[in-house]
Amino acid sequence: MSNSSSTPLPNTNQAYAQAPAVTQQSRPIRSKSVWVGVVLPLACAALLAVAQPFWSSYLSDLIVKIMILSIFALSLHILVGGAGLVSLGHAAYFGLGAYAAVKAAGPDGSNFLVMLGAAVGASGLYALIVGALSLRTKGVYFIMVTLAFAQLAFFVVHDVGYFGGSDGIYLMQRPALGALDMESSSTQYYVVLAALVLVYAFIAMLRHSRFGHALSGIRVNEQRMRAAGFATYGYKLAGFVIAGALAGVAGFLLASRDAVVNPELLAWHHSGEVLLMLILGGVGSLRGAVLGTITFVLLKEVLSTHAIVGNAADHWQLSLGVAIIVLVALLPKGLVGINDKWQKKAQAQSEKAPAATEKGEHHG
Amino acid sequence: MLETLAEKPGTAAAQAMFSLQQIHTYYGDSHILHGVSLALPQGQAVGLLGRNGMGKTTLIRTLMGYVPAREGQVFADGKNITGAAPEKMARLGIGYVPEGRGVFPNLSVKENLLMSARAGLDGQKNWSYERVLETFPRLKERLANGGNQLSGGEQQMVSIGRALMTNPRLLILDEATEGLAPLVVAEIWRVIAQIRQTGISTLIVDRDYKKVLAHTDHVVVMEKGRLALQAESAQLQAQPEQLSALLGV
Amino acid sequence: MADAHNPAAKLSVRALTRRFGGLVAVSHVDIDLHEGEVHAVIGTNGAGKSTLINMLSGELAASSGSIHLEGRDVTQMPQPQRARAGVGRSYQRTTIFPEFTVLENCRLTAQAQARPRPWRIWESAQHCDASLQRAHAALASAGLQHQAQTIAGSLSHGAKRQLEVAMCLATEPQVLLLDEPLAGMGAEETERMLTLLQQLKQGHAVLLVEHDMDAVFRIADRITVMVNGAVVATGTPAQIRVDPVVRTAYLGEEEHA
Amino acid sequence: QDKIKVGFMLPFSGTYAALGNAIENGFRMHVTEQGGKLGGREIEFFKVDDESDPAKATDNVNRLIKRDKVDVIIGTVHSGVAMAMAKAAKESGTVLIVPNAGADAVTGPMCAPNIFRSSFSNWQTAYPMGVVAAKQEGKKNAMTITWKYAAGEEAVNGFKEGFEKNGGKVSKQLTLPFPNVEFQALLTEIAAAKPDAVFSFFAGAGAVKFVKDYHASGLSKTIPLYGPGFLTDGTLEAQGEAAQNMLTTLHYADELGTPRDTAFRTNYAKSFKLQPDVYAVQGYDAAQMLAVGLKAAGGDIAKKDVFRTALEKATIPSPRGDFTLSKAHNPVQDIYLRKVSGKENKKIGIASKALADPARGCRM
Amino acid sequence: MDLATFLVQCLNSVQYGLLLFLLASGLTLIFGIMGVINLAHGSFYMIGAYVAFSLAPYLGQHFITMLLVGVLLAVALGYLLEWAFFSFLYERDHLQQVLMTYGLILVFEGLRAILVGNDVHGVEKPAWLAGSFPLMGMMQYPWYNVFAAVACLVVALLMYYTVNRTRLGMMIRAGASNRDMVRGLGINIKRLYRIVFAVGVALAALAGMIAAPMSSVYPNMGSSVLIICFVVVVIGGIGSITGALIASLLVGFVDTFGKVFFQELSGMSIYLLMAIILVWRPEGLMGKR
Ligand SMILES: Nc1ncnc2c1ncn2[C@@H]1O[C@H](COP(=O)(O)OP(=O)(O)OP(=O)(O)O)[C@@H](O)[C@H]1O
Ligand SMILES: Nc1ncnc2c1ncn2[C@@H]1O[C@H](COP(=O)(O)OP(=O)(O)OP(=O)(O)O)[C@@H](O)[C@H]1O
Ligand SMILES: [Mg+2]
Ligand SMILES: [Mg+2]
Repeated sequence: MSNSSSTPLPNTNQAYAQAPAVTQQSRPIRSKSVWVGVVLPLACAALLAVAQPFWSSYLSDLIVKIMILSIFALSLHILVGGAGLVSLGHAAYFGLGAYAAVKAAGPDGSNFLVMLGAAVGASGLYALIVGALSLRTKGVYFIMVTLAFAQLAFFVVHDVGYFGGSDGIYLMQRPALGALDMESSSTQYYVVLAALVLVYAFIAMLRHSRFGHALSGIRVNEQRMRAAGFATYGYKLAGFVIAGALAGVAGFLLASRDAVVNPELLAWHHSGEVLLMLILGGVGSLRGAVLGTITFVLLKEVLSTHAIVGNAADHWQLSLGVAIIVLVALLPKGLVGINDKWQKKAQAQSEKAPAATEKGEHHG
Repeated sequence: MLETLAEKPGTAAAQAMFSLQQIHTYYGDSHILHGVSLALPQGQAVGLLGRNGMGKTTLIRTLMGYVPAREGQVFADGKNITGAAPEKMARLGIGYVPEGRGVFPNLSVKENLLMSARAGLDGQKNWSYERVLETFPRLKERLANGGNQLSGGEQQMVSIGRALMTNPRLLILDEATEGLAPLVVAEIWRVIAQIRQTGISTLIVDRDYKKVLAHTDHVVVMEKGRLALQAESAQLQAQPEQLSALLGV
Repeated sequence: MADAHNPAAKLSVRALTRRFGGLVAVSHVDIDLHEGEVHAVIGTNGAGKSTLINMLSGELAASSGSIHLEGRDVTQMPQPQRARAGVGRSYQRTTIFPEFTVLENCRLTAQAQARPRPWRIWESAQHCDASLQRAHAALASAGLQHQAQTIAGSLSHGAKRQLEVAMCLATEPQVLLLDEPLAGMGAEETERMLTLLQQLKQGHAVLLVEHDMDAVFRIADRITVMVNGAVVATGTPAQIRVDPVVRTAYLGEEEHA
Repeated sequence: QDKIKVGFMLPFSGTYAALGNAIENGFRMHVTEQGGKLGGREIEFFKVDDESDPAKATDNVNRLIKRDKVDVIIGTVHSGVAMAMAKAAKESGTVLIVPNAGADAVTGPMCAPNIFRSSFSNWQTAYPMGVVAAKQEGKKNAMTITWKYAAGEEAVNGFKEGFEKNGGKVSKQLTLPFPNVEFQALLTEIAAAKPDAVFSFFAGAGAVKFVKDYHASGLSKTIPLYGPGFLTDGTLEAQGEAAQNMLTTLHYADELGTPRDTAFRTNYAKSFKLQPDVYAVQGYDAAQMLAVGLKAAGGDIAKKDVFRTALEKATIPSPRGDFTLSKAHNPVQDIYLRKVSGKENKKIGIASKALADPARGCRM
Repeated sequence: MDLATFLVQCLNSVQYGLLLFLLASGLTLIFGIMGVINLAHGSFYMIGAYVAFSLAPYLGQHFITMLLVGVLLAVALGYLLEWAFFSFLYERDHLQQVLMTYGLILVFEGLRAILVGNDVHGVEKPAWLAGSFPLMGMMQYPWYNVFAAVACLVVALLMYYTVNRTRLGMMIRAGASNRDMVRGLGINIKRLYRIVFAVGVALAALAGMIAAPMSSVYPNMGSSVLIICFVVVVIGGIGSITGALIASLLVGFVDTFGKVFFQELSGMSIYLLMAIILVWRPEGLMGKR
């Protein structure tokens, strides 16, 4: 039996938890209504698709960035929200994906599929190796081992000449597949949007599958899962590899958007940042991951824009920090928590005044 | 006889060491305790019986201040202390042995015991480290084991010993004999009797109602968050039919 | 004691030993669990009963000795595999999924055994009939069907203990290793559990660790008594009741005779 | 006529924030001196904090290019960021003036008609030190020490080229990972190897600590420490005693004594209550370069060719002394030999006259 | 490498290791024992250094007094911070602490830029520690480094004693595993933790003050320190002070000799060390199994 108490993260071993078990962090498995789970995300995606021609190129660019980071955050969500495995090295898979894509590209005419394949393959493979080793550990130790392996990858990319050193390498030609040419920014937009929709759908499906439920079980109480007959190591490793490979997809998209990669992509503070986005959104749901990403990116964007906040933009760090602290203080369950609160309130109201059933449909 | 336990403030109940008045407790939206009143007078042993899920633990947790009562008051020595935090309650002389023991896994047995050592409210130090070990000789052999390296029964002993180390005037035992071997259970009842003799009050929750009746002055039976029956233990021992209906035995 | 494993037994254990540093928690224990029998293991606190169960279920590695399941050596088999081979256990300390509903707790453990394989990720877990059926059946046996949709963490202590057993039942094991299933249960639930055990022993081998002597003597077909890691006596309830060693070491001079 | 939009993409937070501020100050000072106009056009400023993070460089530069639609970008300090900026600038055609980042590649393989540099190349500041060390100081055997990253390696290679061409020999090249500042182990190596001289490239806090540690270890008594000027620029207050009498080479020095420089320094000190440094000069000159180009193009920055040819032909009257631009758009400038005296880097001679970067790999 | 050089390198390793322990000691308290994931630890270190820089003009020659004043200020700051930002977080998901401390880092950096600017500063060593003693040929070793190492050992001993031998230490550790139970035993856990947190902050600040004359005082100086502190605490085994001390020395050796022998990839040496140790012993060197 491991000692859960001295490892503050995550709270997997319930053996000694006899304090009130239902706390604010509890996340029962429950099926969301079709409305919130399926229709809303699809509607958002459709809206994004239709609106593209009206965005300015800057906005379109910003949205592409948010979407790529969302894919990145979603991939991490498989681990953090799904299996309770907090990885502080996820940027490594993102960065390796980007590097692999660039390395797989020919000097002229880069094949979209080859690059994508290389990205997924490289990050998936590295995730397999890292996962196999790091899943022996738990809690904070797991966090730190994933960090250690990410740092290893960082230094390899940074110090080995083949990867172009600290200044990184360029992609001479953005990937293309027939008419699908990533040189065009609207193609970029739609490709990334499609990828986001697919990844979101895939992870949602994963969560509702027996595999996903097994991961949740492992998150809550791995000991019991093993006693019931789940080879938990295999489940976790599979989750780890999937998460790594999807991060590779995000990395590939980033590389084909920026056409330049550098070691900083793998840096630990990017692993930290994506984790923060997740926590900000609330680790309980996929919407949280996307919501957190949007909020984080927009907050920073807004707070550092002179046109909006004037000279306060010079001190965007300060204001972003304050904003984060306020959000943490007010939102114990992250941003999705607001939505839940509203829903509850609306429910309570509709219960009190049964006549006003129409009003019940409040969504954040 | 019922009146001795649940009275209006200002009368005997207010004089009691600890008392609860018309307590309503909720977990989130679910209403668990419905207007419970209970007095724990000095030097008395009170038994709390009831089937699973009737609110015994909740009542104790409310008294201890872990769960706030939404309505009602808590008194200590006649003073209204509603809303006092657990540490305050403990300082007022309650030794708490929770359901499920709550042994600190990362502390050794010795540390588990020593960490709570303290003189009682009136300065008495009846319970010392040595005396606890004498009471539970099994622990002597396990002093260096971490709390998570103990058998279930050993943990129970640590939990009781730790509560005694605070030299309480009221000892709350929530299923303290759960998981203990018969010999040890007998020993614990013996200790309880001994404690009772030294004038420490006890509030005992235990599934062995016969033993509870034998070791208490009063018994309170809970049903769905209400007090269904209050009586003197001796009387119930003589006429157990009332109990059988409530406990399903 | 014989060194050979008993081929007729569902689970047969020989010379099983476990050390924690200098402490021998379980020392050369031989036990045979037969189908149709409730085999109780009683003993002082810290005698090594839970450690024994931990080794039988594969949670702890044995320091030495061997375990055979239906004639097969499973001493080295990892816990999950052993569970799927039919060894189910419950925990002395409640080990549930407090965040999930009671039903989901059982469904999840049932899923470990259910066929179509988990990589069919397009299938919804909540509609997995095979595991749902088992879960409902287990809840009914344990008397929790009314609380199927309650969040497990908000159950009372006694109900959690019921759930603990239900989760073990949901995996439909051949061999049941129950670590103090009656602890914390009220009189009624105890009664139900005993009836359930009576039924279960048809077709199952049951190992019951329990301190409730009334229950043990009522239901056990065979009793093993452990003290300080070693078996001091094995026999029928009648034999154990009068065994002088057992009386002094464990039962005490109470009215169990 | 609209204002000319100038976008600063500089580090305003983090380790290099002081440099970013100095560059901005220098630039603004020149604009103010010209009455708020360059080439007859009013100037409007935009700012983006690049955080010295290359992974965010593409997004940050796109904020200026796509959101603010700037005509000119001024940036940045960090080489990796500058490389990503160069890529984006090349693609969008926006004029980029690099006011610091010395990556050889910016005016090497990455050179482009719309990319200019007002500062230096890493090679350029180190090569003369090699020449001086071998010829003037008569050193035969040197060791180098730097962080393992592109800028450090380029500088060290520049030194080596100059040193070995003139009869010296670099016996060992020590590196340590960026931004590690535990030098003790490598200082011990130096003490054991006993070279005639040590050349090192560090900047900012690393430079402070290295110079201090070198001094504290007693090595400075017997083995002189050389470096490009960054080793002692803007850090003398913090280095104090330890830096005294050190020789460095750079395209600028405190108190050059020319009327132009004196005027610059007084004006700067008056405007910002700060002593100017080389970064301020580079910012100032970036503004001068922009002015020259704009003037030739009649204020119309869209006339890219005019703008470019004007700059290629111009002589910039910099506080550091006149300089011209090479084919690859890097300054052709005098490199001074400087000696630390008190809190100043005093010019004691010219290490190399009108030195041009070899611009290896530039095809334009 | 000859023997003399080797010995000096060993000395370097030990000295760096001890300094690391000093840096990590505060984190061992706040993170290792209290269980709060504190990313802002590096910021406290930075604050310490800036405090030293600000106090130096007044107290520069009364170095010990300066340290004391700084520590007191830091305790006050820590006490306040815990009250304002952490007291309500214990009941929540641990991940929320990560977010909170990240916010604090940004705030501290922002305030630092406004209050003291972005320049690199130096702090003079006190005169009585400014000298050095000779070592291996032309090399010298500063007395100040010896002072820092001794300070570290003192802190290590004090901490070890307090946490492992006193009742206060037992309460702190108990609180990390089950707050509610500790309260039920009559211990005011809120106040206790506020004090422990404050002491942790003070230790970080003390490390910053002691390090300031050796390195320098500069923006973001905390962030590079942060990770290595976590590495030390985790390699040692969370909650173990002895472990942290051993881990510090180990990291000191690996870093030093990594730089000497494997220059090309020395950046990854300590991470490789951490990966190997944790794969070998998943709970750290001295972690409880
Ligand atoms: N944390 C909680 N959240 C919500 N409901 C709870 C929580 N804890 C207990 N309950 C509910 O409160 C009721 C009373 O529980 P309590 O634990 O007080 O019962 P009990 O009498 O102590 O039972 P037992 O004998 O099983 O320990 C039960 O119905 C239980 O489901
Ligand atoms: N991880 C461990 N490390 C060291 N000692 C342990 C460990 N786990 C258990 N022990 C010791 O082994 C002995 C047997 O423990 P076990 O839990 O098997 O007892 P048990 O018979 O189940 O007792 P109970 O009836 O009280 O539950 C105990 O003395 C206990 O202290
Ligand atoms: Mg209870
Ligand atoms: Mg047991």
